[in-house]
Amino acid sequence: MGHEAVRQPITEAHTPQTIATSAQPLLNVQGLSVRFDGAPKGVNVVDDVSFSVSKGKTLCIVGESGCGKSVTSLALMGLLPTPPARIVGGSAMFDGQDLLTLTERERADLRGDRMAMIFQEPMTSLNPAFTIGDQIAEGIVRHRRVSKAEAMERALDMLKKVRIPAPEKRLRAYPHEMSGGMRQRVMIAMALANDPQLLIADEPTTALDVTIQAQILTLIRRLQEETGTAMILITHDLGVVAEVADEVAVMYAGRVVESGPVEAIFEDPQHPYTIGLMGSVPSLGRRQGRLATIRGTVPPAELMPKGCRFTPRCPFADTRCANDPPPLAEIKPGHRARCWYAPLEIHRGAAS
Amino acid sequence: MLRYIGRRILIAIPTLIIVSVLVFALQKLLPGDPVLTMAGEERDPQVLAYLREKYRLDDPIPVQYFAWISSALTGNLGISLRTDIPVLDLIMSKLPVTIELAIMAMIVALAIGIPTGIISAVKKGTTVDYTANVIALSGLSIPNFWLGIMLIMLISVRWKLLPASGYVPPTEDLWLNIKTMLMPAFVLGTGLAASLMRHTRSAMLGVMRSDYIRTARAKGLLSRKVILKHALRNALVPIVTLSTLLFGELLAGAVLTEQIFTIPGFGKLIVDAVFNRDYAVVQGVVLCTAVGFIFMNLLADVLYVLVNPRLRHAA
Amino acid sequence: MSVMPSSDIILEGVGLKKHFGSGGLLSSPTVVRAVDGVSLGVRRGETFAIVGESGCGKSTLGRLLLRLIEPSDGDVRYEGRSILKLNKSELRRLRRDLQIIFQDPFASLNPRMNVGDIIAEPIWLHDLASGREKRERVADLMRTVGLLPTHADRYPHEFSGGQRQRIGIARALAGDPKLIVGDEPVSALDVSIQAQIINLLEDLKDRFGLTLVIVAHDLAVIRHMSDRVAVMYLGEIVELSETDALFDNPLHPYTQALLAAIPIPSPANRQPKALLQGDVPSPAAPPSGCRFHTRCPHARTLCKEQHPALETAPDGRQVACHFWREIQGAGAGSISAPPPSAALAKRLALYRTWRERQDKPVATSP
Amino acid sequence: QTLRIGLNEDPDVLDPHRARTFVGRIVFTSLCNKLVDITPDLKFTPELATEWQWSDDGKSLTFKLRPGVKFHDGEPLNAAAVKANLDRARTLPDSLRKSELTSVDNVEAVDDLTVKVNLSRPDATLISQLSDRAGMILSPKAFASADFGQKPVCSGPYKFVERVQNDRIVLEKFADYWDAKNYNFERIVFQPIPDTTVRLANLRSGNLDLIERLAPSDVPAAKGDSNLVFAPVSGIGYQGLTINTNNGERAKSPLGQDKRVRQALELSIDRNVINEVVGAGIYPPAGQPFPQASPYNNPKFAAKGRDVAKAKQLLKEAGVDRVKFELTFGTSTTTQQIAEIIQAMAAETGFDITLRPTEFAAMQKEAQAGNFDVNVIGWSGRVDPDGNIHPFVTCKGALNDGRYCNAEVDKLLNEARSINDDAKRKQLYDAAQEILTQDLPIIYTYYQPWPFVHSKKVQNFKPYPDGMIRLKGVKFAS
Amino acid sequence: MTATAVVAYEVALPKKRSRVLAKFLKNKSAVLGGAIVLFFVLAAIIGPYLAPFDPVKPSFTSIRKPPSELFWFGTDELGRDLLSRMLWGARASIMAGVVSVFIAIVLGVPFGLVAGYFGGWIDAAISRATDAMLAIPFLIFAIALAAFLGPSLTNAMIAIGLSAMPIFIRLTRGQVLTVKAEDYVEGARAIGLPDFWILVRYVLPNVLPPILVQGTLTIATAIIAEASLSFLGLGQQPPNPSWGSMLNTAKNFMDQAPWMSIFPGTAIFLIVLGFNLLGDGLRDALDPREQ
Ligand SMILES: Nc1ncnc2c1ncn2[C@@H]1O[C@H](COP(=O)(O)OP(=O)(O)OP(=O)(O)O)[C@@H](O)[C@H]1O
Ligand SMILES: Nc1ncnc2c1ncn2[C@@H]1O[C@H](COP(=O)(O)OP(=O)(O)OP(=O)(O)O)[C@@H](O)[C@H]1O
Ligand SMILES: [Mg+2]
Ligand SMILES: [Mg+2]
Ligand code: NI
Repeated sequence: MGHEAVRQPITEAHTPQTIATSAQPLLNVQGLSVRFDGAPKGVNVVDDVSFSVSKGKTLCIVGESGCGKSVTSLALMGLLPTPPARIVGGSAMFDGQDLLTLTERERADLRGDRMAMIFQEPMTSLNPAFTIGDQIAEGIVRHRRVSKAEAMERALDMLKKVRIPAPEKRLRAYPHEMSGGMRQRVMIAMALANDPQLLIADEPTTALDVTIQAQILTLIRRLQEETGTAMILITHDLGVVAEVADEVAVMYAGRVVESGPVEAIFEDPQHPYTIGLMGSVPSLGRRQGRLATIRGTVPPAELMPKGCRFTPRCPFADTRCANDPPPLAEIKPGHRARCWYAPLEIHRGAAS
Repeated sequence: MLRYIGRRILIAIPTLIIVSVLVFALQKLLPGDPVLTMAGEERDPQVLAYLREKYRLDDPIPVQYFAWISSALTGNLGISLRTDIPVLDLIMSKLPVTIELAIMAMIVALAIGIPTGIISAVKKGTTVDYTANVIALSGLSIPNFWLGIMLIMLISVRWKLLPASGYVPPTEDLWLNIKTMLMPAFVLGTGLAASLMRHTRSAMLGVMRSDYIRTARAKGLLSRKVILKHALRNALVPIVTLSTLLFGELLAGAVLTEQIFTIPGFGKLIVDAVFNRDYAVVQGVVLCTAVGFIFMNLLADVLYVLVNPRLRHAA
Repeated sequence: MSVMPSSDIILEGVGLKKHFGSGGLLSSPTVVRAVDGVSLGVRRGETFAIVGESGCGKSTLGRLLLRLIEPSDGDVRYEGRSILKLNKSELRRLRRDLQIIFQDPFASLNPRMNVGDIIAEPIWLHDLASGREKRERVADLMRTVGLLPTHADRYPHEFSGGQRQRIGIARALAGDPKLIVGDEPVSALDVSIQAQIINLLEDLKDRFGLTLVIVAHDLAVIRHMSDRVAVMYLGEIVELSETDALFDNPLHPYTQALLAAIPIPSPANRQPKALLQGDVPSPAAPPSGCRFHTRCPHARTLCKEQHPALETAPDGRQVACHFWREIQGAGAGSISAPPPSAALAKRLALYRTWRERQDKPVATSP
Repeated sequence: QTLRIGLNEDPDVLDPHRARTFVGRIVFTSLCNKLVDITPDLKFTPELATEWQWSDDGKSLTFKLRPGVKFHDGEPLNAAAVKANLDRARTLPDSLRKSELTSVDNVEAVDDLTVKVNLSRPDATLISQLSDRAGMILSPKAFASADFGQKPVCSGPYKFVERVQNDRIVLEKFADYWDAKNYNFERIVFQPIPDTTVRLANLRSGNLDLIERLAPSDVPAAKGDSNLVFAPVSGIGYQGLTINTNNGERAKSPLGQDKRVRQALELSIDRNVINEVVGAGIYPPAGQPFPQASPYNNPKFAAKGRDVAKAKQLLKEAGVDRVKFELTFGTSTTTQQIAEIIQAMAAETGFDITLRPTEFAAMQKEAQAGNFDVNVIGWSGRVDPDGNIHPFVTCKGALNDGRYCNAEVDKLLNEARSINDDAKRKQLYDAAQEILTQDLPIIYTYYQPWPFVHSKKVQNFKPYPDGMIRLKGVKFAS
Repeated sequence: MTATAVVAYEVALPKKRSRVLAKFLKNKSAVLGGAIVLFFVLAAIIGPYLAPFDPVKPSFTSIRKPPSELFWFGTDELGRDLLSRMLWGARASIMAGVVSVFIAIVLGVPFGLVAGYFGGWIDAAISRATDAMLAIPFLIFAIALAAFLGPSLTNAMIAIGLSAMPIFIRLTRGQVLTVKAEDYVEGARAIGLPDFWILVRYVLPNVLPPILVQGTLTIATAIIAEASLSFLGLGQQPPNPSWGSMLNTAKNFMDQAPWMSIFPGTAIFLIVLGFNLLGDGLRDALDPREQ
């Protein structure tokens, strides 16, 4: 069968490396900082972001809109619009290579091959002018030495894999002929076509209805289990995080404010922002009074405090917070929080 | 699709009626007396009266209009007051010239406009962008009649490279035909290139911002392919539409260029007819160009659908 | 239609239908049955929620209830009177009483009017006040929704999404309405901002005795805010019930599936789910019989053939399913909302205390 | 061998009896023979008629026709054909030649080659009329058909091949022409190119061999090009200012009512400046309607020089301080320059002129309706003096837009057109001019030249004062 | 929740009223365009006072003199100073552009508003008429109108304005259709605002920016059109100059007096370029999607 020929080299090519590195994280991002031209001095849109993902694991990045989730992932993929965006610091070790120092050509070779990405908007992320089959096969032809026909064969397999009904027909369909959920499946098929080691999914379900969202999440999770792909899932829905994450990084205004295993984050949140976030989500159980809210909004770049960026919205903040940025300190093994006063009940337990 | 075209054609009918009324009214409003123009230097009163009678110029204007429109509907567009040639024959003999000029001008415009548009979109904000912009805009801002004469002076008179003006039918001498059309096509084309360039640029910019371009890049495709395949293909939709519309305008709009290069096309025909008060010709030709324009509009819409799979498959 | 005594009903839709004839630019014209025979009654002072998947006709229903679009069929009654036959001045009066808040805070404010003018417009239009008095009212409204009156001369683009939503709310309040329809008023907002707006809406409702009709697709929000819920599927109401009853024991299989699909924000309680298969069919070509039968796990032949009517269950709930009695309980308990962990509860309490303490010295209202 | 000729505009219908344009006459010159032709010094010379004879009472004119002449369709040209032509010219409803042949009462074919034209009154202008379109003889067989105007059949040295409106008119040598040996080109192509700069450019780039009516602004360029020959000739036409003296309300102005004011205007104008600045030296000043080459030209009435003091004096006598009027002229660059110059010069003596360029078609109608103060007009000129003066200043003159009316002038001019004695006629014209130069219904400005330019290889080309292109003997240098 | 808390830090927010201006100023080519236009507008306003010579009085002693210290731009065929004529002509040419576009907008926009907003048969009637006007070639339309009205600069402006009007009707209508579907228009209806006020306060301000942009572009077209009408004798009337009419005369002297066409030609080129750049810049500055 056609796909055998395609898949053979893929596994061969990747197996030695994956085995060699499986002990360490597949991707290790340290101190990533991104600046946009014209932003006030010292205010990076992404500032000193560190996290890591291991093979077969899922890292969720959560945070408010505009906190830099997409910019972070685009920086890793090398898809940031430069200018105005500029990576000003940090490293991202992917399988022994620093993604941030690769040449444009090397990055392009990596993209869609060993790392792939799914975007938020299934409705607009597919090119309306080409058929689904063309668009999937294109990525395969780009990275594998296969003919167009073989690539189409592989594309068909992928469509089957993402459970698209009548895949033969869909291969020749145009994006507009499909619903949002179907398109998102196509996006997933496209991303996974070359068996990437790392999949970055930027809010893959935000635009979808709950029932469809559940379908897609289940699908992603199953595929991940099958292939052992590492995944970075970006979302702002804590429910989704709780369902799929192994590790969580909570971002606020361009910084990771808390990171750790998913249980730790949900059961033992340390950063005031994480706590406020949890309090803001209405419960599905019987109503329990008003929601606890985080006041105000993220300050605009020109008013960003020097210290902890959450200061203006934080009930616990004081002048120290405003002036000195707290480090991402380890509270428990693997659980870090960027707060001077974590754990709160110890530092802020008593009324001041 | 057929239904759609049918409906569009139905819509065009009232438009054409308005065009005919408008043209008729417009030239009735023109000062001057066609008969005086026709009667020549001597202005023999007997002849004046006879001509007035013959062309029913003393009838009430609505009567004149209906007389004209009803014979036009039977395919008889009348006879040129100036040369006795049936207007339909005139149209038939000028149409190929006009179409040829329009096509060549369009080729020039596309050849200049699209590449510069793409380059300046891709290099947005750089010197290349500004330069491409200024070059394309210069085509728009130099009046055609002036550029035409400049070219004739330089290329024909000084360097003797191309014939200064005139028209040779391609059936007679294809090479000469192309040589004579080169300059007028260039003059007309540069004027259109600017608008094509600008539209290409903004279409490309719009498309380059879109999510599917990011998707294409995420697949690892190289910039060249992303631009020329994914972006251009989508930017082409508005460009194709615009091109057909511009072409429609060209069919009648080449007035001054035809004048300068003495190309016997529609533009020159209409202008001469207006100045000679050759009513039948003005009416017939403008009606014909209006039909052409409307047809081009229709074609633009159809092409829009055809190059746009989203709509094509809905059909 | 409603089981409640009609004196209690402030706004009522009777057999509402809205069919959009999508002109069929290229193909033969298709009729989208956006709303197809909906009857409901909104009680005075309650929060009434409408949920459903995208495209099921929620927004259309909301607009029909306000007569922002004309129904193809059916009637809307406000305070017992049909609003479809009002004359100009009556309609204007109605426009004061019934207001709407839109989903998209970026598209729903005129970008070229300053905030003061936006909020003042209903006041000016309905001649409620002028001059100084008007300005004071505007300032009041802005304070009410948590905006600084000094920002009255700014333009919408200078505000964040949450603030714009507040502007929209202030404007809706300006005419002293009796009822506000919120068309997904918090869907576009971040969780933290969403919570602020939810609290604000609740406060305002209490303070002004408003009736709220909330269109939403986030079931958690609905559970938190609403008293009664109507679940829509493809232009029809499939279930209408008290909120708690609905969440505790959804009757209609669609409601059950909807609840099952909600991700539970508790990693400790991960569990495999019975997922609904397939996509929502197009409202232009709805399935025969029960519109849900194509995706329903309990579907039988009858479902394909016969359209179920909205029946009233003994406890007053309404449901449109042939077999609701048999599948009762199939979705019960699908939502297991575990209590927050001890650590989280503790810290949340701490957070609340500190927040209140911090706000107190400068707190004005509410 | 093809001769390419650049024309100033596209001719109208190619039927000499119905045609009106000047360029049309140029085409007819090669296409159609007429009874009589003229010489460069405006004498009549045989063409189709070998000789002609006036009766003593001046009321009949007998032509002897050239034997053996054929029309392009092979029909013989005989007395019957001539009669048919003259009858057609007089009776065709839209014949523009009627007014030229009003004096003709009937035409007789005396024998196969003799035609007798009987007049209702003596008419001195008749020969000159017959030396132009009125005397052109078309094939009677062809003019019976309705589309003669599109496919003219005559008896000239060249026959009609095709016409593409606005593009070209192609003629081909007529092998059976009676004088065929004197015509050297196989084909003649007339190309209308309205823009004079472009017309010259075509000549310079070798696309054309001969062009007519070079714009004065291009004269230096033409002269400066060593491959070209500049061949101007002073024409029989003129340019002038028609003043509304008697046509409706607009005539009731100092300028229209008081000849002193008109004289002052004339004295304000320096015709030499017009000649030099606009005319590049080919616009000789004119003070009378008869060209220098004409025997009727009287040096006594030569153009007056500019005299500001006298002009001011005349205005003072007329009791006016400043005179306002509107100067209407056709839209052409040259005319506009002249108008601007006149405006500037007249301003110094006390005239406030508003300029009003008007499109030609509109101007004609306004002129007839008396809706003007002063018009700039041009007249292409006729060989007979009558054609240059009678229609313009007699009370009922068809071209008398200003409706100038003076019984004395009418009497003199009517008499002059009815006698055949040249000396007698000259006296009458002088007498009329005596009055007209005082009354000044028309201020002549310059004689219209016919500046031809041709390439060096064209030989033996001789420009005629009537502006026609006669190709007899013209050839390419071998 | 409290008001002050929510907005505590916003008091310090800088005013961003001039965002459009700032964005515009950042756009180099737009600023260049603006500067060119400003320069010529200034020249048109104060130029006549600076003109060293009378622009209409011929001087037979200095005919077609090349640029010199006395005549910076040389003289024309009647010995008039070109610089002075250019300065006077600026007024005519810029007026021809601005006034005709003003006419086109003032007439076209209301039609477009009504057609787009009310739809139905009004829309059908206006749209068909617009199509018909568009189907008649622009220049032919302008020529016929100008010939009817009589040749003068004012009439040329009217003719150009009327001929350009259908573009604005169409553009406005299209814009209205998009704006009409916006939530905020529905919101205005929800508070009971009458159609008239919706048109004036909601629709008009939001359709105006693209129309203004189209306006600046059409100004360029109109200046060229005036030049073309001048070419046919239907524009600015002698002896008063406009760049178009100067260029038209100058083309007869291209060989002998190239300066006669170079200066007005360059001026037309620059102002058209200026307006185009300005229009592009405005579009970018007014478009929130552009950064
Ligand atoms: N091209 C750009 N130019 C300037 N600023 C940008 C650009 N792209 C993003 N930003 C800014 O960077 C910040 C982070 O954006 P990002 O898209 O990463 O947010 P996000 O966390 O993905 O938000 P969302 O949940 O809305 O997708 C935002 O404040 C945004 O305004
Ligand atoms: N003006 C309109 N013309 C044609 N079809 C329309 C129109 N408005 C809505 N529809 C169609 O009616 C159906 C219901 O639309 P509606 O906006 O009410 O859905 P909704 O439940 O609010 O969806 P969402 O959650 O996406 O807002 C959809 O299929 C939509 O395409
Ligand atoms: Mg994002
Ligand atoms: Mg909706
Ligand atoms: Ni296979």
